Amino acid sequence: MRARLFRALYRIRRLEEEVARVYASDRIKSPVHLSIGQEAVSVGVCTALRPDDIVFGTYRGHALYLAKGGDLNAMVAELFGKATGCTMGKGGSMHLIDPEAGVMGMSAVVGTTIANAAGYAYALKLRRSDSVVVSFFGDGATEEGVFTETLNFAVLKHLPVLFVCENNGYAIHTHQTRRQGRADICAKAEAFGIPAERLDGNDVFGLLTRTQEVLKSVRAGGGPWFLEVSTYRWREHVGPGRDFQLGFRAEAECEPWIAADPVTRLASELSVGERAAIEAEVEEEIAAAFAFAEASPFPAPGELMTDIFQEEPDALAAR
Amino acid sequence: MRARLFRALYRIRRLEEEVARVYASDRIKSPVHLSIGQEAVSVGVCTALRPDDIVFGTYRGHALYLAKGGDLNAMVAELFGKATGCTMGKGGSMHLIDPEAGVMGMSAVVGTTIANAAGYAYALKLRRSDSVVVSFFGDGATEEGVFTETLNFAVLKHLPVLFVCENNGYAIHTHQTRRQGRADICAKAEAFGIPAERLDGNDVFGLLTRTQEVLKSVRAGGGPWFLEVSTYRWREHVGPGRDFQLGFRAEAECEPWIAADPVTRLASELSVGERAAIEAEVEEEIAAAFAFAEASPFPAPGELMTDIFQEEPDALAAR
Amino acid sequence: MPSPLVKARSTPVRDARPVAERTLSYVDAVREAADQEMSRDPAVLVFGLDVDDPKAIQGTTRGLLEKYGPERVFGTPLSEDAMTGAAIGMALAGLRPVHVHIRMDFLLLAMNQLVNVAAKSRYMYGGRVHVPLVVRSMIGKSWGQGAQHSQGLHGMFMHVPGIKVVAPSTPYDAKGCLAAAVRDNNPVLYVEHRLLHFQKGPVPESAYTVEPGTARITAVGEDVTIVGISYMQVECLRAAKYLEDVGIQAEVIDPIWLSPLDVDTIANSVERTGRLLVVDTAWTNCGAAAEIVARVAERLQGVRDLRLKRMGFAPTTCPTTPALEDLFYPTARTIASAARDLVEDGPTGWVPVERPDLQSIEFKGPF
Amino acid sequence: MPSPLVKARSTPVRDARPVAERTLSYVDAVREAADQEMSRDPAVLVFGLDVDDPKAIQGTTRGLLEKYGPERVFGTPLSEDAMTGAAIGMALAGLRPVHVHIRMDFLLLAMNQLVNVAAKSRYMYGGRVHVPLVVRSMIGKSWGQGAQHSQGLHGMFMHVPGIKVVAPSTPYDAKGCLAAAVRDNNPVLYVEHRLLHFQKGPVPESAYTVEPGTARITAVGEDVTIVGISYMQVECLRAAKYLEDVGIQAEVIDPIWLSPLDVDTIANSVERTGRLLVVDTAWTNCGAAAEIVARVAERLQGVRDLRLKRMGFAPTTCPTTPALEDLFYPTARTIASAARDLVEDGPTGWVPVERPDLQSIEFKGPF
Ligand SMILES: Cc1ncc(C[n+]2csc(CCOP(=O)(O)OP(=O)(O)O)c2C)c(N)n1
Ligand SMILES: Cc1ncc(C[n+]2csc(CCOP(=O)(O)OP(=O)(O)O)c2C)c(N)n1
Ligand SMILES: [Mg+2]
Ligand SMILES: [Mg+2]
Repeated sequence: MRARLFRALYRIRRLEEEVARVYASDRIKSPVHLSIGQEAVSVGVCTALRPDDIVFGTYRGHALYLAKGGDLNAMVAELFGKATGCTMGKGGSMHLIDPEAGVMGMSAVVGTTIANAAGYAYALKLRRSDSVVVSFFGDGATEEGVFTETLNFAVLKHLPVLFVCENNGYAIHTHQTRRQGRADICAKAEAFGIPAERLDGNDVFGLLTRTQEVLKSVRAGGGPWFLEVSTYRWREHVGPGRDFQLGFRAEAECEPWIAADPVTRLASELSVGERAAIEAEVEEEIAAAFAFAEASPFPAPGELMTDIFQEEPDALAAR
Repeated sequence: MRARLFRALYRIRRLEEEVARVYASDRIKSPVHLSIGQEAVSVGVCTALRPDDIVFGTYRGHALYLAKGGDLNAMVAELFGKATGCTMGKGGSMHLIDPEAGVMGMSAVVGTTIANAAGYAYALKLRRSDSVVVSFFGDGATEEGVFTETLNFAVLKHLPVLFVCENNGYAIHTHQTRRQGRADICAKAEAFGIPAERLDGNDVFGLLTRTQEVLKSVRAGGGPWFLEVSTYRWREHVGPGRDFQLGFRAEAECEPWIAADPVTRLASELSVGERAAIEAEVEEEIAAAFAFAEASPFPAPGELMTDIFQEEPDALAAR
Repeated sequence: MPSPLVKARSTPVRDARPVAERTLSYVDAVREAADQEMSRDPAVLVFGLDVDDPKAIQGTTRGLLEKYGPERVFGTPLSEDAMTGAAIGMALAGLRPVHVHIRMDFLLLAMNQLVNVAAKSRYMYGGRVHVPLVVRSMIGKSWGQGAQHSQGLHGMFMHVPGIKVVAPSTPYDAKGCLAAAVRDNNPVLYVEHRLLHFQKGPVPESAYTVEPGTARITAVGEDVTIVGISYMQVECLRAAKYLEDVGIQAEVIDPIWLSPLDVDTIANSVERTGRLLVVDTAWTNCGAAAEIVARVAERLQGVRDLRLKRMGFAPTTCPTTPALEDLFYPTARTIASAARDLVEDGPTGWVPVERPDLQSIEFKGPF
Repeated sequence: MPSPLVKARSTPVRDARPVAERTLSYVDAVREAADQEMSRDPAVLVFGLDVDDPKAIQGTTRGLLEKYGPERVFGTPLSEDAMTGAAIGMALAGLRPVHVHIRMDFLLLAMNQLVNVAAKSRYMYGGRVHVPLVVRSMIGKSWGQGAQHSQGLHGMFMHVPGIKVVAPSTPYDAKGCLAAAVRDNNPVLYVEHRLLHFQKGPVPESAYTVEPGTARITAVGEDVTIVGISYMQVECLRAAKYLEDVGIQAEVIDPIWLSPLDVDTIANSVERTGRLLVVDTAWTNCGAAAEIVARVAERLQGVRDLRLKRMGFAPTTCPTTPALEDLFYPTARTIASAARDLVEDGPTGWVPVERPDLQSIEFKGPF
């Protein structure tokens, strides 16, 4: 398991570092919201999931997409705007999807997928499936009305949904305490009738174990559950760089998070050989994905007017 | 105080009974959402207010409008669609307003005035006023996202606003427990950081006293406060009649509320003479208001296109 | 429907509805479509505020709860935003949700999910998902509905690619369009009108669909083309009778589906008549009426000199008092008057005297 | 701006802007207007997500916090619905809130308060209140903004009586219109465009207003009237240069205020040119372009035979890949091409070769 978790974490970290590196070349003509520093949340939770479980995320979704098994080539190609991208170049970094892997979408409008996740869970329940849905969102999203509206609906209908709030302390450049009169997100979930607990977003094992336990209840029809996971964003809100120079947060605030980085920690716990093998594999996979993306064609102009509706689109759109 | 409260309660009760009676004649061409049975909430709270305090309410706003001192003639004329109505016949029963009395509006869209109230409170705070705003809304309104969004903002900015949830157990024909996964509205307010308590909506003295106490803190800059007041609607959701025959609630559910009716209770606690004097006065006032409404003209056709914008309206609208 | 005075014409009338023996109200037609679709396809479910309450959305959802159970027919909390988002999630999971709103005004709380998510998902996910969602919503009218319970907002949705809009005006179309909307793999806004709920008309018993793509010519004429949207179709047909009295043959068209819109039928008619009056139950500014006038003007430029006019809500907020509310809406008589002015190419001052058989149905409260 | 080749004309150009020495960016013009209005009137306050953060909404709110303090300049929680409702409450209490949204797409979360409350309050309360609210919002473009960060939704607001809409395209108008909006006693939607933020132009130092009611003729010509909305005004002026190269004199008009709209200026121009091309940075269906075409067609019926065309977003969702995104928007070259086709009354197949001096400014990320 240690090796598996390291592999998953390292793969996301390196992928995003490559994205950041390539970014300067302007070949990724798309905003990127990196998860660097937050990977363990997606990896810890998703490692507890079955392939037929479903996740919904946010524009900061690279880690989630990969942790849930989304296709790497299709993701990098998407960032490059290529026809082989997971949305054919139409959605970009903020709208990754891989239905085969159970990644059912991400939104650039904060909060929206929380409700979509609950609706998906309703469908699972109606079909007597024992799959579950996990809804990932940030601390900022909990300020949107859709958050509490959805909590209420999920409890009312005992939906098989796990809410995971990735609390990185900030919405863009504004600290949680400057946005929330009471900065206790678990208390809010509990008030709506959902069992809620706060976990350490660097403790990937703890996240995995607790998710496994909690999902037993959710899968068995015990209704929704809520995890608030403390984590930290190392890079700027959007883009490849750092943002400490802006002055809204001190670099010192980040240091303990870097010190507790699970990627480094797990690396040090593996044998040198095991680690090297994984790293080499991952590097190769990533290099291949970038090569695949580079080599892929852009979508043909005609694609502008396809997939608007599910039927002959040109005819319809032309009306 | 007893006499004052009785007078306020009796006046609203009788006014609405008259509205119900006249309704069959179709002279009130407007939906009416009667407060009969719920008057004590408005009266208890508003009796604790100063004239320069502000209230916002809902389409079920007759009681609030009158309890806060809204003009009776202008209200009845409004229901009759007359030019002398409080909105010139443009808003009808669901949009009563009386800025001079601090009644700053009501909405037919559930939940909307909660946020408007908080904004008004922000303005008071900015101006260093010690007036307060009271926001009245139903149990159903707490399910709208605007509710928690507003609670958060009110706490964050320490706003001088008192939230009063008139919990009559139903939204139209649906019981609270069928709409709320956890039917504890106070818990939700508390989770957002607002002190909250549940009060008996038939105990008009209790409401008055508690509001007075609570407002001391709110006026002094202590931030928002929340009261959930249990009450019961005797009549149908909209219209003059009863709705027990629909089968969604038993008449027996209403009986204890009628038995504890503060209008009857207070009446019995007054001397016969005092009571008779008040009743006569009120009856006269109401009769006069209906006569005023009947005698008033309808707005002139040209009024259709005035007051869209604050400036020469026809010119603008015509563009 | 075609008047006996109508002039001979070669173009065939598109109206090819099967003649049905049975007469049904609009309400029952909606209810029957929902029933038939739910029984045909277990993925269909109906929910929204109060769909399962004793009034059953004017009866349009009556009996569904008993027949299909509370998992497929349920009332919701007052949470339009999240419930719309949930509906989208259901649709992504392969269900076919029908989300019901008793007033179109409340859609303003659901715009983010409808416009930012439902309409865009298929495209922005590169065709890998689809959102077979139906949103039923009703336009209120008369009897003091007022500012916030009277809006026709279909124009806002016509503005947005990726969502279809339909506004059937007859029981026949109400049933067929709802079935078509439910079977459509794309989000569809289904617009009802409170006054149409009272309409009665022939409705076949078996299931059928009325698909996008074909407007219906509901009265044949050569003098002026009148397009009536939703409830205004009823008023336009009445207007056509008033016009007959003064020898004007109006061609009346019901677009039925507003997005995608069948411009061909309208433009072909206007090419013959040279005159177009579009009457909507909504504001005209940037509305369906603007779009139809613009399309026809674009289409027929250089082909024929046109006379054009739009009617709709007065460009103001809807007042409650009947003294003003009556002036807020077009009526058969004001429509007839405007149509005649188009035909005579200038203001005639003519407004027909009200005929008792052509009076508007009055809605009586409470709601 | 007027080309030396322009034909003599009698109607005076409406452009009577005072010549200002100072050049300012659009960003600084917006910032200066806010600053001057806040200093003039203590009732003015500016808030919205991130207005007080280090990036200060591209700099448009820079320095305001320091100068006016956190009570009058503040960032908000992520709660567009309630914050809009709160803004209305502030306005009802006599403040003059300016509520800022970094993307217009997010207004879809605030539609209920904007349309059901802000736009209607004055009327439905019989004129007893007014709502002096300004909503600033930005249209994103290019560089993969994508489906949910690129919408121009001003058409939805133009549909609704009771709210004004303004979309200034120059630094001069950005400043004057924001001042006018702040002083207006009615709700105003103020539309910015991310690409306009980079524009520079003359801006007087002292405060002034650019009021509704007068569109601006930004290039004079006799052959075709081109109306360019918001950022498309820039592309239209470039198109006019391409057209000059082939001897076509385009009259370019910037409506500035979209609601209320100055149809007179546009219709008068079209009456001369006989040709109208409306270019919007939004979808055309039921949008500002539909409205302008419909108004002009109505206005000039029987007066003059017209050639009409609308351009705007392709009728689809905005894709992120540059391969498709480039096709989604009108450009100077496609506008010129369409204008020429109107003038020559048929497809010429002409698209000008790109001139380096007329290239679009490219936006470089991150956002
Ligand atoms: C509804 C909405 N409002 C505002 C924005 C602009 N915005 C983009 S990301 C963001 C911050 C979100 O913070 P959080 O939910 O904590 O997620 P994080 O970025 O920290 O992962 C904001 C305000 C948006 N995208 N959507
Ligand atoms: C946003 C919105 N959704 C739905 C409705 C329809 N509706 C009108 S009143 C009502 C029930 C409101 O219940 P509650 O808040 O408890 O107030 P009460 O009527 O009990 O006083 C509903 C659902 C509405 N007016 N507004
Ligand atoms: Mg965050
Ligand atoms: Mg209630």
